[in-house]
Amino acid sequence: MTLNTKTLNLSAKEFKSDQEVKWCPGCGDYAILVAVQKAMPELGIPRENYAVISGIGCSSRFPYYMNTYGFHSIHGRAAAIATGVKLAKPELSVWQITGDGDALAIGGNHFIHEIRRNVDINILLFNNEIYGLTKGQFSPTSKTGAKTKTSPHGTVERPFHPGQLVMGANGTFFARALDTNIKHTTEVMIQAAQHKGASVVEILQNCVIYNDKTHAAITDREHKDDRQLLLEHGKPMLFGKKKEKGLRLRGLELEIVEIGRDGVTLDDILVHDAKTANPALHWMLASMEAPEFPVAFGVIRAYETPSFEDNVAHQIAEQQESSPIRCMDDLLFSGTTWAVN
Amino acid sequence: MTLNTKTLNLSAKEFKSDQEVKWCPGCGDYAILVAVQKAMPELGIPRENYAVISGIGCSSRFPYYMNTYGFHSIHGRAAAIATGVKLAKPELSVWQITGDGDALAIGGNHFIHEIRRNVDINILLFNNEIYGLTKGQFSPTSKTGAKTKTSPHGTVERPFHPGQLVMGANGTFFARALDTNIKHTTEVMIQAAQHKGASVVEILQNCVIYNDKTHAAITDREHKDDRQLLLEHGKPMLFGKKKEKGLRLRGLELEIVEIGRDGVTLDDILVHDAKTANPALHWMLASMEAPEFPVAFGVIRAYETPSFEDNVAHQIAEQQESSPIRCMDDLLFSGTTWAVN
Amino acid sequence: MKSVESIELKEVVIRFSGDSGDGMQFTGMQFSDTSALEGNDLATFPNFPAEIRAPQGTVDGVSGFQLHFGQSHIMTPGDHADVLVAMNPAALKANARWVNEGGTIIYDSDTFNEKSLKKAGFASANPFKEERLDDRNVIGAPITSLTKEALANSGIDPKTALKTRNMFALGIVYWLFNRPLRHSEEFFDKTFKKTPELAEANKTVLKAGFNYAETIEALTRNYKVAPAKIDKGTYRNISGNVATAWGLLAAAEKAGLQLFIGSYPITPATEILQELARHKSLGVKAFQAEDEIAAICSALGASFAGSLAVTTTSGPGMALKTEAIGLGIMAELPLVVVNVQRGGPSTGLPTKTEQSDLWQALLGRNGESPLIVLAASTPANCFHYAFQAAKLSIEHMTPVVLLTDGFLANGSEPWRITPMAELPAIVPPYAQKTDSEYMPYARDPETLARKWATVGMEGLEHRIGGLEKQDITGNVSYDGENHERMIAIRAEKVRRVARSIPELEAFGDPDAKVALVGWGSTFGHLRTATEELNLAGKPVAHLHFHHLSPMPSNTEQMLKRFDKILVCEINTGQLADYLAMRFQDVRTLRYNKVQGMPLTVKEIKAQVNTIIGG
Amino acid sequence: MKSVESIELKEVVIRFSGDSGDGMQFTGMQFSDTSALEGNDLATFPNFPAEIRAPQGTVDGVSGFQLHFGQSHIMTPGDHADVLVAMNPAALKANARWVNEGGTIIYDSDTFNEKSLKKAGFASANPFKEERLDDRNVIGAPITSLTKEALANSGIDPKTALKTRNMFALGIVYWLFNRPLRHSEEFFDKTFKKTPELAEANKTVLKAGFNYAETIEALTRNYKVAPAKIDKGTYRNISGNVATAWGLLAAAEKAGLQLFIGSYPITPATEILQELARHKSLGVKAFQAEDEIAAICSALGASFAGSLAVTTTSGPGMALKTEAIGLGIMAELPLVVVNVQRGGPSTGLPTKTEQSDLWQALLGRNGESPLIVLAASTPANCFHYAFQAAKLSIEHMTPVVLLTDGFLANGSEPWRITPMAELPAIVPPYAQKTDSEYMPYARDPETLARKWATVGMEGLEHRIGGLEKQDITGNVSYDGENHERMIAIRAEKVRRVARSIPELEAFGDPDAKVALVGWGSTFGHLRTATEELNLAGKPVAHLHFHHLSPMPSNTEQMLKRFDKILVCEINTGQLADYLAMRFQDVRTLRYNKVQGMPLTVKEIKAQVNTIIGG
Ligand SMILES: Cc1ncc(C[n+]2csc(CCOP(=O)(O)OP(=O)(O)O)c2C)c(N)n1
Ligand SMILES: Cc1ncc(C[n+]2csc(CCOP(=O)(O)OP(=O)(O)O)c2C)c(N)n1
Ligand code: SF4
Ligand code: SF4
Ligand SMILES: [Mg+2]
Ligand SMILES: [Mg+2]
Repeated sequence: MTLNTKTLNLSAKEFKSDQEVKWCPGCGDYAILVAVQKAMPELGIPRENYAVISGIGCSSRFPYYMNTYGFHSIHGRAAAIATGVKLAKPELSVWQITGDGDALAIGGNHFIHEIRRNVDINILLFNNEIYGLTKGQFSPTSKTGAKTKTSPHGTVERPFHPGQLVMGANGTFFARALDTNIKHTTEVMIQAAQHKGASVVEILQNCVIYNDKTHAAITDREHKDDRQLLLEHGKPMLFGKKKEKGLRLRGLELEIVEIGRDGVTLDDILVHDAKTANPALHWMLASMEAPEFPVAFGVIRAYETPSFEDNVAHQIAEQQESSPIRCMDDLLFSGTTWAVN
Repeated sequence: MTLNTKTLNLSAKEFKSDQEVKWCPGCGDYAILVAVQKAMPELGIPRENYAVISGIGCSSRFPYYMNTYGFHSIHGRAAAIATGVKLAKPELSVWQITGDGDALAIGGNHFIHEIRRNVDINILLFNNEIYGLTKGQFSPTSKTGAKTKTSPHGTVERPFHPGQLVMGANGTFFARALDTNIKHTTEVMIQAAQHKGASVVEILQNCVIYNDKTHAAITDREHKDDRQLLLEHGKPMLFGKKKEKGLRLRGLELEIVEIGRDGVTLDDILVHDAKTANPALHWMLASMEAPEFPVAFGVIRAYETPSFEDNVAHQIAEQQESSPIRCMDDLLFSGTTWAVN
Repeated sequence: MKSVESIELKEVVIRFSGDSGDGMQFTGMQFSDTSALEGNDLATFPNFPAEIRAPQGTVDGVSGFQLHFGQSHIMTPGDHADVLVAMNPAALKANARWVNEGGTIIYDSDTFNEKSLKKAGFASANPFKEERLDDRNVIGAPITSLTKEALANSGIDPKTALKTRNMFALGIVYWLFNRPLRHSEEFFDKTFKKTPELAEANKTVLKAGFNYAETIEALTRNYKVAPAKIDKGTYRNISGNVATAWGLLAAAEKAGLQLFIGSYPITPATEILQELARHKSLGVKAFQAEDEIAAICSALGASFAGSLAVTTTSGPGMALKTEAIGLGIMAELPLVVVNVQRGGPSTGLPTKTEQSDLWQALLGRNGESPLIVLAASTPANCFHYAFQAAKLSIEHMTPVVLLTDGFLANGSEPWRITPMAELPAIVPPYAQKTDSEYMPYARDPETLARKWATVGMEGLEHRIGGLEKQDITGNVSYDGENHERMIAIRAEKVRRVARSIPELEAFGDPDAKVALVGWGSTFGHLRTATEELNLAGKPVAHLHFHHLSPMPSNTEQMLKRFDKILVCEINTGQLADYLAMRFQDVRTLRYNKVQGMPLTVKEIKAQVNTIIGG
Repeated sequence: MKSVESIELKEVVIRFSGDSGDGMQFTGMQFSDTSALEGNDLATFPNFPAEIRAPQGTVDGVSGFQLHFGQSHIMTPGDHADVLVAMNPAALKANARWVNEGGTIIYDSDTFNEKSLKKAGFASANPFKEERLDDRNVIGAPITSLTKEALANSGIDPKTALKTRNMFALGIVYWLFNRPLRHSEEFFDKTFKKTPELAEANKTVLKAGFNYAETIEALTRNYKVAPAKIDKGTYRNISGNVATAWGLLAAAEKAGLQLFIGSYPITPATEILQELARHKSLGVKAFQAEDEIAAICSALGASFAGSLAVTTTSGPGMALKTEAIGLGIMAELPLVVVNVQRGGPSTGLPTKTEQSDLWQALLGRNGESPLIVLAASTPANCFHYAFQAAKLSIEHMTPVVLLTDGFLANGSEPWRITPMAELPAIVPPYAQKTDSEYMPYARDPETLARKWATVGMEGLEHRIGGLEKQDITGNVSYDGENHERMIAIRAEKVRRVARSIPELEAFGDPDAKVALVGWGSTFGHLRTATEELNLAGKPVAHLHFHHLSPMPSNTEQMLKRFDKILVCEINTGQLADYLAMRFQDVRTLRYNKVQGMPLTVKEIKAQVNTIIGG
């Protein structure tokens, strides 16, 4: 999908609804809202063609704040509703807003199936590693050991890694962003929207009330340069304060090297190819965890393959070309019939 | 978990129930039933400690034919029920019988969550790439283009690869077996049972009625040696009529080489390590498809890490050691109370 | 050629029965089509086992197809069979008690050997005696061996040859009822265009069966069933599931909407999805979802985007959809939910019919969540009620549940095709862009339906959802008084549908003081019983509910006309309870049978007779 | 120190209100605990917004905690407040209409500035006039600034300091009702053991508030509420959700079973799971599942394996569980399903109370699927009914639905602790290995419960499932007559529970011809209204249903004793409809309010008075 940037001259303001935003002061959701409101006008899509579909959760209140068509549905089902919207009208730009609980606990099945089918939906997964709206229970992305209202002695569950799950479901697009980095998040969202297929953007989001600083190991000032790797297609995988560090492949493992040390040069550093079909390296990149590794941000995987709703539309068009049944009366009187006079 | 093989001197016969088996003549399910009935007595577990839990589908009739505890439940929910059984009584040997529809369509969410949690359940996934019981609709594993009752013009969906989904869900065990190869299937099942955690065994199963020969490209006489790779931990990955072919890694791709050709020797061939934590190679092995590659059979991944029900039990034991609340009366009279006289 | 007496009959019930693999459904459909083309009215009822192909030769594996055809209006597939075709001992065993006294049993004598008899559960070598069928007209024909013989020189392989056994049986029955072979022969020619040898084989065996019947002495007479007097028009045979699918297609075309079905396979509803998946040329989007929840949710999404949205299922799937139905009620979006009922609870008896999901449809949701509930009553009128469900859903902006059941779904009957021009208009209440802001929850004063702004309509952007809505604006509102008002509005909106639906009518004796009352698929049996009772001079009337929520506005008044009301249902009395709750002054008697099978006319009549003293 | 008059009051209602972040729930609980320890009876009612922390200063973000305490038996948290504490203008706005005439309003004058007033939706600078609260006793205190001042030299950072504002308000109220500070002080010492500076800060501010009240002239008198005369015993405050959790724990211990809860968080049921997750030392397995379906299914699995299995949820989650409940009914396994009702339909009003899931509990499933339905009536008796639900479920081998609601769940009251020794035995009907084969569906002749063979019991291996079961053997059966028999047995099994449950009792005037009828959480209000009406000489009685399926065996007979029956519910009349359906001779009047809030005693009395002429 190539989009005419800005032909409509819309601005972020026009994407703000008249409803008061009701998240807790300091919630990461605010910044994400800003990013979406900045990204949408860039896409050259008329406002009425946006459908913002959410489930239930703090994050899922999102549609109310967007001056587009919106559906705040039921817990876990945003993916299925969004699939229906997109199938029904492929010309729409469909955005799914979902939390780690909404998408990966109750909504896990719809999530993996929309990815498998490659429905062209932009899936913004607000990952705060907690159930916010119900006041602080662990979620499928909570770290093992997390003490929450339902795990007073620490969880004993192993978390999902959203990126791995996306690839396990045969996914074509996965990106990661950080709530506070509005500019980068906006860029990633535009790329997600431009990808034809199910685009999952995991946004690390801070819940100030029930899981404050869960991403701090990655985001705190002191470490962030060493613990965030901003990926760009076609660019070497460099990070560190002076971009002095990089990633190299050793066998089937990634390793961190420093340019200039042990004879390492820029040429040794892996160059990011988001578009390759082979998910092996995407998997490794998506799986990196701090503090051992930097956490990868940006578009990790963006493999193009036909989208579901296009395939469906295509097949219908084919049948409409070839089938003699062109209207209901054709069907009603087709096959074996007999007249009574 | 190490099991005393055969200490109980049970035989396959004792695992047969008195109910008449009602699958279609020629259905692959028969052979799988035999394999399970052969595997169970090998495990040294008393019969009453087996729980066989299924959902709904042809395959899910399985428990009726086993002379163990059995629960033929509702569509898609076997994983959740099995999780409850195992959590409640960790000493049981819990077997989940499920179809590609039951596990991956309606039951997809429970499936990925039992894997994520690593509940010690032996999950036998009968993959016939079709909904058998409802008479022939495509399933999430049906090949793109498959013509079925609900896809008269061919499906336009991209299938799941069960092995990929297992790894995407942070899975610890994945194996593949073939219905007709009873001996090998039996061995694989024993290994699955001995793995402490969620063990998924994908069994390629033939549905003679609605999807006959869907696995024929792999199983037919002519090609089977070239299209089946039997993996064994610690052994080189060889296949072909005379085991003359093998797999080698080139970068992040597998390639087929022939021993003796182009200077290739046995030493060049990859040696299977099912036990490593890194799923990269397991992923590649599980993803191989015929005719380009041989399809991998046997235990592809068997990474040991503590199981969910053990962790849960452990945490309870810890609390029972340390908490002053040891019975209900302790709790009832704990905290702020006051007496009225 | 022997000389035969040809006796004129008014109506006949035939039951074909055999193993699941014996092709009995196909055989039955061939006979139906031929009879329909010869001008009979008819009704059919297939009865499957729950297993795909249960062990051959066992009673559990028997598949049956019953068919009732005649000179007059046929409303049921018949209680008991005048003719039973039994392809093996198990088929006899399973159906023995369904053969009328004086009826005929045609069986494949080749299959009645010791082993098979034992497998079927017979204790002796004389199954007919064992089942007390001695007084029936029992005709053994060596169907298997004669089929083989007929194809001996055809070049057809033995396995395929054997598969045509059913055509030998059909040939016998064709002879018995003086039917031409022509229609079936044409069918084979058309179907096996690319394998003419198969067409020939089937035709040969059919003919062989026919000739055999003509030849043997056992069959000394045959029967004629004259054409029925039926309304003018073009007819076709149609099953309930196909009729449902087509009614939805027709509604979409009338409303100028794309039809979207989100569904997940489940017996006995699957064929609706399958049928719609075939008609992509009509622009249908048929989405097989990953489960029932995704199915209904995708439909809600499609509705939001402006499609006529449908989801189809059966009881257990309906249970899974109830949360999302609540969302549809709150969002006030059009949505048709079809529940093809089957035996419950839980997985229950998946291939059997039942009417036990009425309560679930009416009240099976959290919160105060009224919606429209309709029930079709015959295979063919599934078309009409599916159309109607869509029309009401769109025009009143609320989910509608359409109930059918396994009996309607698989049963079939001739249907006078309603051309599109004869169907009423469906007018979606689209919102219009005006100078004032679009108020998503402003309503039509007459219907209380809100206006529909579908995604993509410029200037009508708005947000909906499952939280309580503020009256008119549709914003989220936690205000208690608004909540109470909205609950009342949603209920009143559904109640007002009664303004546009037909009144309840009494059929039968105008002076009747006794009424038979029913809903759904018991229609044909109750109507036939009423007709027969009236003919016997019994003053009985029949009231049938197609609309269950809201009920027709004259319901109470109509019920009060009768001294005795017998509510007949294939459940433990759900409609009867519902009537008791709605109309406390109305007392009802009940007749309930929950055996996975339709009621019989005979037992209904017996019940009425005990009431009125028969 | 000023000289104050101390007036003796019988009962008082206080409402604390402020922003979600102002700690009003905590403040209310402190006052409750102190009052309880001082010997009052009491009832509390927290009222949350749906947002975690809606924008500060808006009406939507107001959180309230109402508390009713007195010298006599207190059964409701009170209709209107005698004292309102408003931490900001929004709190005043939200609660204005809930202040009694002649009541007192204490507000933080620091927050009543132009900006905040506007944010709260006031049009003028005089909010009290605007809300016509002029006749109330309005006391502005500069709570914020005095709090800051009190901690000025404490070394506490300003942000933390500000968080103790609520303690200043509490101090004022403690003075007003002559409460000692001791209990709260002890609480702080205990809670902040590791941060004594926090304990000190809270204590300082509390004391400051108390002293402030004692000092200012505005408060010229304070009040005494003497201890209530209550039954001997050891007491504790308990909320409905905690009581439910503990009742289940108690049942497990009594039955000698491991407690297993499979649950998925949902307001207002989440605390039950949270509470149980805390008590691992009692061997509870508390499993937070991936969704409601997994939750109930894991519980069914645990039940099969011999645990006391429980799942807890609220309306939308209940909708998702209905298919699996059907499986529980078919499998005849013990299972307790708790539905903490909230405002519906769909997501509805998640933090508000409602009684609109009664139909869902009774009939919201596919097929004929009766089960046991109970409803608790007060926060504390959730303990008893949770215990009872478990007992009936185990002893009758069938799922039980226990209904509570948001009002009970979050509300609390003092509870005379029932020691374990006082609770009845629970005897699981275990199967025994005998010489003859175990028949999974053979039954106890008295209860019709089947015997429970749990996985791991040697020699009792068997298979269960959702397909219809053959009577006695439990094998799969597609036989129609067996199906009908099993439907009847399952229904009769549930009906027979009526043999062991208490009869319906009439409370109040023994000669009453008018009855107030209710179920669930309206108990306290209806009972109080009845008492007050009786005191006023009105011949009214109160009937309350704790058992909704089956109903007590004397129900019809009892209802028939009255000329007029007023069924009061927080829904549109579900119990009234159910009674109409069950007892066609019984006519009822209805009083329904569905505003997300409890009924008030005042409005109930008004209703009764219009009926009997008051
Ligand atoms: C069917 C159903 N089950 C449970 C809930 C309760 N619920 C609402 S949101 C939520 C989880 C929210 O977590 P997440 O999706 O991570 O969103 P967040 O609030 O963290 O943004 C839960 C359990 C519900 N509303 N509906
Ligand atoms: C809730 C529910 N939805 C749908 C069905 C219908 N159904 C039964 S089995 C099945 C699919 C079976 O496919 P699979 O799991 O692959 O098993 P197989 O029959 O192929 O062994 C479906 C859709 C059902 N029984 N319950
Ligand atoms: S609870 Fe957490 S996620 Fe929810 S609005 Fe508040 S800060 Fe944001
Ligand atoms: S339909 Fe297919 S899967 Fe089912 S029993 Fe028959 S052959 Fe096996
Ligand atoms: Mg979250
Ligand atoms: Mg399958």
